[in-house]
Amino acid sequence: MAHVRIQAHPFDAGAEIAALTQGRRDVGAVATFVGVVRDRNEGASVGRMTLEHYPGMTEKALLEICGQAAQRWDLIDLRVVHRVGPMEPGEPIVLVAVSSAHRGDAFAACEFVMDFLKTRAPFWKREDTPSGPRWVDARVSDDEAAARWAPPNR
Amino acid sequence: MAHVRIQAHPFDAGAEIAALTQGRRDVGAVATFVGVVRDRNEGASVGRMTLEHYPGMTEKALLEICGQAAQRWDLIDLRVVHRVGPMEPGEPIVLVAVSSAHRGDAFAACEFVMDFLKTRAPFWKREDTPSGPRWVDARVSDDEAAARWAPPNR
Amino acid sequence: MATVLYFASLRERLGVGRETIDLPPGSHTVASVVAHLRARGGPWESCFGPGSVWRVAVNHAMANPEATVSADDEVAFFPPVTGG
Amino acid sequence: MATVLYFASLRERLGVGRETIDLPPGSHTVASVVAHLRARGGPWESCFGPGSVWRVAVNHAMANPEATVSADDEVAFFPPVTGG
Repeated sequence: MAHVRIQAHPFDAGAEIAALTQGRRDVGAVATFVGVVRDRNEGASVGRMTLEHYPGMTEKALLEICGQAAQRWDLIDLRVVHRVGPMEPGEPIVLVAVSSAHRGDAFAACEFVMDFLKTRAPFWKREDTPSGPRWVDARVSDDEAAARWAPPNR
Repeated sequence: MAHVRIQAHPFDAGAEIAALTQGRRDVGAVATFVGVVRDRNEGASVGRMTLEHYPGMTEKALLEICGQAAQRWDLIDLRVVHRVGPMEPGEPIVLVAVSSAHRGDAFAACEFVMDFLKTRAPFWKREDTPSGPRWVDARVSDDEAAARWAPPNR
Repeated sequence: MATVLYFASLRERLGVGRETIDLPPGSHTVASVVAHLRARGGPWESCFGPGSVWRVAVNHAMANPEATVSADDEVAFFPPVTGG
Repeated sequence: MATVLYFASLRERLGVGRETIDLPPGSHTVASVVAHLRARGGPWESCFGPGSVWRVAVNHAMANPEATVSADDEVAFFPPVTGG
């Protein structure tokens, strides 16, 4: 059911949302999240950033997260598009879009997928700062965001 | 801050999301909701539907809802685009897009605006069904969705 | 002369979307306007009589039956909203 | 011959992204592979020594130090993830 894509080039959020309703008459709600590169992180000024991933495992991890969301809520379809490589501040990094008959399911599943993507999908961020490039550390707040969804399932 | 628009023609969700990040470097998250016409509601098969609104008051109500969201969460910008007039199943009805530095604020505010829009903004839906047109009744579940956000403020 | 608007099913049942009504001298509330309308009988009685469900806005702000209504005010009656 | 991958800061600190290692005969776990790597000294000691923080996947599934590793398995070491 879910559609997962890793790509270097920017995505068109409107086209991804449209793909979820195209030719369908049962979708009532599409909740979408777009993550964007900020010029400031943990207090430091940030320029370009670069995302690394683990080809093969990353796609598998994203599909697993989507599968968990589909088991938990009443969904029609899910899409995850994640960019890798160099990106400038203001550019989109990730899109998660979820369609459902009802908005409550779409919102919850979209936020769930983002929270788990942040803590379970193999991506690593390197930022260019005035004092040179640095790898971004995992954030406790992201672990907490993922933890609130459930008793851990592993 | 917020941008609110009522229009008869369809909107481009991608363009609305892009408008929230255009020329900015401080946005980290955009949460978006798109409501879509379903061919089925409360068990009945539905064809075209028509939305009526109260020009002047509708815009004011939407701006007030956005203002409440902006007081409550740390937001950068909000957009609400709501269509009126006749619409077919599969067509988008409403878009709510919220930008913030962080995703938690964007998600919560987007869902809050939708829940309050459903119960506080003057729009009325008439559906064409096999047994003729009918005005859609307000739903208890929508009141419940709005009520969970707070002690009532009026 | 207050302007009174009706929307959606209320507009259809009453057969009117907008009218101006002359308020008799004295102070007025939404409740007294409703009593005035109900006295017209027919669909007005059923739309505004006991057990009827409606919402009201005065000058684009949601109001309740105790709200005051003055000449030049815009009073709107409508069913519970169903947007989005 | 297991394939071992390193990502992100771990790859940079070790100066290698992919290698194949010959596992001595017998049964192996992630922990025994880590002990083998650590014995190389230098950056290997600091990346996999006491207090080091890393995650591991075996054949694209998150694993823990007790997980078994066989020849033909793909073992990946990386820092905690920071996507999105």
